[in-house]
Amino acid sequence: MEQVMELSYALDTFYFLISGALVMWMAAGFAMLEAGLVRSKNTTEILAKNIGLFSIASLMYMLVGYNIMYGDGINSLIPGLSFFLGADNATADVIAGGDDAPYYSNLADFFFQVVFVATAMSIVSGAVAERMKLMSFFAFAVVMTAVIYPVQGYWTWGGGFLSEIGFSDFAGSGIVHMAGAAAALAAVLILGARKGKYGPNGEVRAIPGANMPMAALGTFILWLGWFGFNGGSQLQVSTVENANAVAMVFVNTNLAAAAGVIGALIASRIMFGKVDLTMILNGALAGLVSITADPLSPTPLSAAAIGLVGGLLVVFVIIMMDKKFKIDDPVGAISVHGVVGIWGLLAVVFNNSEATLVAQLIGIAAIFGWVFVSSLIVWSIIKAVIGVRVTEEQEYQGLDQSECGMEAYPEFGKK
Amino acid sequence: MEQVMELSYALDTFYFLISGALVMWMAAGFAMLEAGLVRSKNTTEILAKNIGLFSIASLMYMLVGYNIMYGDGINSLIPGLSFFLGADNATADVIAGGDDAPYYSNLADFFFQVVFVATAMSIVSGAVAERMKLMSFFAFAVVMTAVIYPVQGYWTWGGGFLSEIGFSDFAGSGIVHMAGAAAALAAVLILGARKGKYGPNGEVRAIPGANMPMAALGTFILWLGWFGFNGGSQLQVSTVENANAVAMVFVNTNLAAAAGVIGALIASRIMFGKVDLTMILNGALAGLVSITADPLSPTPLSAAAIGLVGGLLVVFVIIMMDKKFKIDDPVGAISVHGVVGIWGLLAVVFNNSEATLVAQLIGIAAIFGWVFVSSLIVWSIIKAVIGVRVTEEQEYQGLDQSECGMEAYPEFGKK
Amino acid sequence: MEQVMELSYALDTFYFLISGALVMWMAAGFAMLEAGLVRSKNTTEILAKNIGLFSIASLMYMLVGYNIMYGDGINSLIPGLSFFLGADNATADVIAGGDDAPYYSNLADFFFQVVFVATAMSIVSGAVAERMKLMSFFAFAVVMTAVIYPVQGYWTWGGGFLSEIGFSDFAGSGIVHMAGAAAALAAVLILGARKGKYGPNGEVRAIPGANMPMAALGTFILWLGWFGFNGGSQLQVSTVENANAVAMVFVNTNLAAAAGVIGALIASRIMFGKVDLTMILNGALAGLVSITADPLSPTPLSAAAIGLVGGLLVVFVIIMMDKKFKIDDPVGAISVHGVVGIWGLLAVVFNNSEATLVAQLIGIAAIFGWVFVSSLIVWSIIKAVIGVRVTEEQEYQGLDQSECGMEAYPEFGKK
Amino acid sequence: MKLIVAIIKPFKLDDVREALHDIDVHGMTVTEAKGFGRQKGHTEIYRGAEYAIEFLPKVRLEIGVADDKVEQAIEAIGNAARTGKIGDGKIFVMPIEQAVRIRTEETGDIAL
Amino acid sequence: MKLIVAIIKPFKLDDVREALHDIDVHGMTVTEAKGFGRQKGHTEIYRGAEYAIEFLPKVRLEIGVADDKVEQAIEAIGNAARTGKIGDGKIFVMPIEQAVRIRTEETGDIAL
Amino acid sequence: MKLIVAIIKPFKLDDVREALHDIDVHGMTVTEAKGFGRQKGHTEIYRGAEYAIEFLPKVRLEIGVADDKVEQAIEAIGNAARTGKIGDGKIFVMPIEQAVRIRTEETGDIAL
Ligand SMILES: Nc1ncnc2c1ncn2[C@@H]1O[C@H](COP(=O)(O)OP(=O)(O)O)[C@@H](O)[C@H]1O
Ligand SMILES: Nc1ncnc2c1ncn2[C@@H]1O[C@H](COP(=O)(O)OP(=O)(O)O)[C@@H](O)[C@H]1O
Ligand SMILES: Nc1ncnc2c1ncn2[C@@H]1O[C@H](COP(=O)(O)OP(=O)(O)O)[C@@H](O)[C@H]1O
Repeated sequence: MEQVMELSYALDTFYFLISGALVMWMAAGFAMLEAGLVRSKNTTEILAKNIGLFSIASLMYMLVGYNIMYGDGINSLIPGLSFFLGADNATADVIAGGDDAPYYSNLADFFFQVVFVATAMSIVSGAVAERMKLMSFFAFAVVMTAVIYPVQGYWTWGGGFLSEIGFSDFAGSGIVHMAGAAAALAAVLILGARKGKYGPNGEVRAIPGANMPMAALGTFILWLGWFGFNGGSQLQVSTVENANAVAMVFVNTNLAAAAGVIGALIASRIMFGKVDLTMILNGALAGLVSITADPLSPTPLSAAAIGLVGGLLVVFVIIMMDKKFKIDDPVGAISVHGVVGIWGLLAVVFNNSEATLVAQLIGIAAIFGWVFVSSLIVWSIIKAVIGVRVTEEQEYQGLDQSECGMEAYPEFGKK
Repeated sequence: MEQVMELSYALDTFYFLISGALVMWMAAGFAMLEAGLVRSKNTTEILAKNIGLFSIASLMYMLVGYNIMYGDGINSLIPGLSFFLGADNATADVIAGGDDAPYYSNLADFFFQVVFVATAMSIVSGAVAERMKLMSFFAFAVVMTAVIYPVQGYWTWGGGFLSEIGFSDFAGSGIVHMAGAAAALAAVLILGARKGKYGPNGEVRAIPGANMPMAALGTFILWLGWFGFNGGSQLQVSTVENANAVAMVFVNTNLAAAAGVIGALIASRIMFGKVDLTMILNGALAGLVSITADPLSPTPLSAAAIGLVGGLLVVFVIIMMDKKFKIDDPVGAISVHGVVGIWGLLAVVFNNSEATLVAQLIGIAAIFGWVFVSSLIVWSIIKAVIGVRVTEEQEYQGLDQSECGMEAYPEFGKK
Repeated sequence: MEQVMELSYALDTFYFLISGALVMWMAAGFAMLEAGLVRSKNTTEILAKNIGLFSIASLMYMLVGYNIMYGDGINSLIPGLSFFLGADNATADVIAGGDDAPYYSNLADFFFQVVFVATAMSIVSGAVAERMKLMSFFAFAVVMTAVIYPVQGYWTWGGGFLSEIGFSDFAGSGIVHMAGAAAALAAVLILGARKGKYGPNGEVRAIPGANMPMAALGTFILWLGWFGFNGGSQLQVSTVENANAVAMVFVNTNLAAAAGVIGALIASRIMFGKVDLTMILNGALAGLVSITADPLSPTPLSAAAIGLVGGLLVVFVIIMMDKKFKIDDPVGAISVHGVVGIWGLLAVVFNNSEATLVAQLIGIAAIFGWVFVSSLIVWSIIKAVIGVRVTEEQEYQGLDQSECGMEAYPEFGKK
Repeated sequence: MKLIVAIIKPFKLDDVREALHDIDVHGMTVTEAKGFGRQKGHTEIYRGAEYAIEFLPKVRLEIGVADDKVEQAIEAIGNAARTGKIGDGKIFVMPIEQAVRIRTEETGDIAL
Repeated sequence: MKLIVAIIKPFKLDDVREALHDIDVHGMTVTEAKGFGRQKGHTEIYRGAEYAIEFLPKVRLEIGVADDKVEQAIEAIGNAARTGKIGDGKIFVMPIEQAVRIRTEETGDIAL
Repeated sequence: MKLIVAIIKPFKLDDVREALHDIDVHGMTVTEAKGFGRQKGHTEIYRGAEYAIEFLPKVRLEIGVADDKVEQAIEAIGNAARTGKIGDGKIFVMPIEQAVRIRTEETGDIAL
């Protein structure tokens, strides 16, 4: 019997670690997606930014963030700060059994959590591409991953007030994706559009990304990684019920992504008469973000429907952001993760009888409000102290030169 | 004891899901391989095609295909159609035990199956590259993944007549790979060669692919994904015997791929005096396809031998297809998955005493015949209704422009 | 009870196989990293080299290497050669239990080992890039993977004299990484620098790599694969203690890599005033190599410190190798895997009370000495018989033309 | 007829095209070029080794014009391409002895 | 000696080379170019924003020929490059005052 | 003023630039080109089909010089670019009727 409990603990730990590794892989996905969607002169910089932010997130979340998010909170709004990384569960406690017995390694939990905060941070990276100072971005990353993200994470996953009112966000459509998008929106408002993005009369100018295979690869990587993101968020696999749940999550995650592609494909085909690859890549991500708030309750058919709406929605939102609100977001991060994230959170109420519209709306408002406002303040401080934007000439020459002194494709001639 | 059965169920379900995720990753592999082997002017389109076909396959197989393939067949030839996706196994049934007790999640099974049909469809994609209308391809994908593939899948894996006569195809050298190749062959016959592929006197003209690192990356991805493809096809890992079997499958899969590389390397070195990278990439895939029909029975040494023959074979077959039969297959899909798939199916009889040559031949004929003929009909209908081929001018300008309105590498000049 | 032991066996086997698959994926990482860091005219060749070496390693290690490394040694220095690949553990032996009972599949063990030798060989590939004859490299790969690597592997992991004196190398900072670097150093000494690397007065000339996104992708792949490399080296996951250990290894591996990035970022920012992407990619790898010798004993904070030092160190060492020792290593393999590997081995003594500085130093000397000297001899023989270096004209034209007859990016014009 | 060869900064291409359009010169052929001159390049770094990127990206325009349009065209190009900063480029005027429109076999000014 | 500069459609390059070969003109230098003229470009789309690709890919040939070969060469190029559709391109003929074969230091017609 | 057009082997570019520098010619414009001539290309292979790469990579220099510098410049270019092997390239000299420095509107020799 004891061996069974050990085995169960081992399986759940292993499941966590593999899920976490898949989520870590999403960092590569964001890096490739963004490297494909910027111009070649800003490619080295965005790669450095992505690998740097993942590293900062890993370290800051260990040092501070995790302890805020899962520490002993002062109250349900204000988290505490407790240092507990290190000691893991004793075998005796595990085999003692009972409801409180740990059923997987704390460190595996930490590993799974740390890659989530990196995901949120990656979302910001794409939106501010091609014009932000690298060091300013890293400065924000430190605060975001140490404090801003963990505080709101505490509200739901750490047992704070959002969990108390029944806000439901399975794997983080809101806590991770919309939070990232809120920080990104604050950044773009402070930063402004890329030079040349809008004409003198406000007309939108296309700024095509340099490398579509990279962008597509990034999307495939994210799709794969999402099985860890959503699948691991069931938090346990070792019983029939949990195993079935994880399987359901995999199936629904895949179908929502597929339907998101089809949604964006249809929208782009109807609106432009062409199949806009970047839109269908965003469609896949929109499908994934949509279902992340609840990949478990819907039937596979409903999951596909939720993803389909996400994929349709994202095309319209991206165009609206661009044309109407003049929010210049080179990779569509704010639309994909923010607006579609909200859609995902609202869609929870269709399938999950325990979720309420009110709780979802409060959750959206609280998370968005907190992250947006605190980010706005942090960005403003950074702007005042070291500036956020490269000079016009540097922007024209490309950030690869000013920030990294290195070209991404030094040999390939320009058209 | 009950907890043990639950745990066993959980482990097998998890093993299925991870295997399925690896197979899903093969979709990225095909996308990268094909994006590397086409010219830059057709790259955006082939990426859109790959991500689109995976999505269509996921949705159609859920809606129709899976229910045909694993439904209650009308007889051993004609499958039925039963909608059963949704409810999963009850804990009580699992712990009841006995021979009929479910030992893993139905939804995990669905997930594992759905990525297989996408694989078959991906094979078609490469063969018709650089000249087919995107929407016509998608139309075919709907029929292929909803009906054509599932019907023959039912014959063996769904318990139809091929399984009754003892046709042996462990992970689908025939059911997946040769089936995909048969549909591809039908497509190419309807479609014709790319403009400029053959000179006025029938001489073959090289049309080099634009991006070798992408092609190599695609091959590595497929190699990795294949551990899920073959490894998951043991269908269970939770006993010593099964675990040993899965390990054997991993070892043999890896060795067959490695030997396929060496086979193609030797052939290309002898025939051309050079190491043709695209041939050794195809050699790796040929090794993998060869062993897929039975990665369990051979010893590691035999597995290497089977892969080696696959790798040698594929070089000759590709050249023959190209020069002799004038079948223009930009990525070699028909040779790699079709001809080498047949080799793999025949090689089963060397190592698996339960397999008979007759059964293998019947299986090959039945699968090939069904897929080829039905595909030919569907392609003909599509051709009549909306056409299959872009105009000559569109082909010259590239499909990226006509189908997607977007360039893959908008900044990189031409040599 | 028997079922529990079977399940435990299955879980450990599955854990091994997944870890091994992740390590196999590192082969793709090296291929992409190297393809990104060489010039475009040598890209096809380096891809062929990487896929070829992995294949050679897989086959030679099965045929010879594994049997040397884990066979019945003649004495603690000279390994034997026993052919035992094939038969796996019987269920009866597993469920018999006891200390000697096998707890995972032999074939899974082989699979996990075979990808390690490929890793060591990949390290050589990068260092000799852009000037070595492909066939000479393959000839060396045969000897390295069949004999040189396995002999020293036997000394520690096969139970030889280094294990007896207490040399401690958890996952192979020395046995895999430094060993690869030693062979690489021997190669570069025989081979010389690339033409044009050093000016007439010995000044260093930059030779920028052609494709930074590929290099970054390669690094992300390696980072992911390393979870298998280190995580699998715990060799068991099925108890609470082991599961905790594996989780600790994942956490520490990730933190060391992240800290390595930050270390290299700080060093490059201070020294060059810019964020040199290639240096921070090497920083990530340096962090990973540093922690590989012992990812289990350090606390997460110590792991980060070890990685940080690795990341700082690697920047200085690369520059010193380049400027002072005029060792032309296009990807920095000797610095990253060799010098930082030594750092990793020495750092073991800080956290692991069982390790002694003396044993570590003896291990370093023995492994380095053996691999370096035997490699030097083998390279010399190859040089005498078929030569190691392409002609000056071939080097100027690029190896893609002379070795593969094929361009990597045939369409993209030069700047 | 003259061939005007103008070397300009790449981001001025659209302005120059519009300026020429305004004086009814519609045809031209453009190639990417690298320029050396008084304007200095910048330094890049790669794995610790600094190196100078001495050449600067330029765009080379080639415009066949009738004799009576030459001055106007030079004027238009110069004004549109001028930033006043070093590296603005050059205009060279060379004689064309014959011009043919391939499609119609027309020759002379009408072929331009 | 004259320098013939021909702007043609890229897919006609091989035909033109063969036509020149037939009249014993073997040497030439080719550059990629973008052309503006009467022929119109196409529209692309990127994330919902349409944009015009106004330039068209062309190939620029530069051929030094002896005076007595000029007419023949113009003829050959024109015939080979003609599709009759708009955008076929131009041929310009310009004087060369001196020509040198670098390898041998030969000058004049023999250097071509 | 003359325009010197030199077609050379790409790896000789730096040598030629230095040689010109030594005679006080600092400005030039460079484009990538492909050359056809006596020098033969090489054969590549792709999936079993051989094909000839007939063009050879060359670099095309365009240098405006004052009349009295022409001979010196030809000399310098020739010496620096010469390897003695086939394919070294050509130098063409053509008349420039007018030259303008866009930045300053200077014309004539001073504009170069
Ligand atoms: N003598 C020349 N012949 C041909 N091109 C030249 C010459 N001098 C300059 N150029 C071109 O003009 C560009 C600008 O010249 P530069 O001397 O940098 O600035 P400016 O013309 O403003 O004095 C150079 O980059 C080069 O392309
Ligand atoms: N005045 C000109 N000077 C230089 N090149 C020109 C000129 N006019 C046209 N061209 C080149 O010739 C090409 C074809 O010209 P276009 O006007 O489109 O067609 P056509 O020559 O058939 O009338 C253009 O794309 C451009 O490259
Ligand atoms: N008639 C020509 N007109 C323009 N360029 C030429 C001509 N002949 C040769 N070239 C250029 O000069 C290069 C060298 O010429 P080639 O005949 O190969 O060698 P060489 O000049 O040593 O005899 C060619 O590749 C081409 O770029």
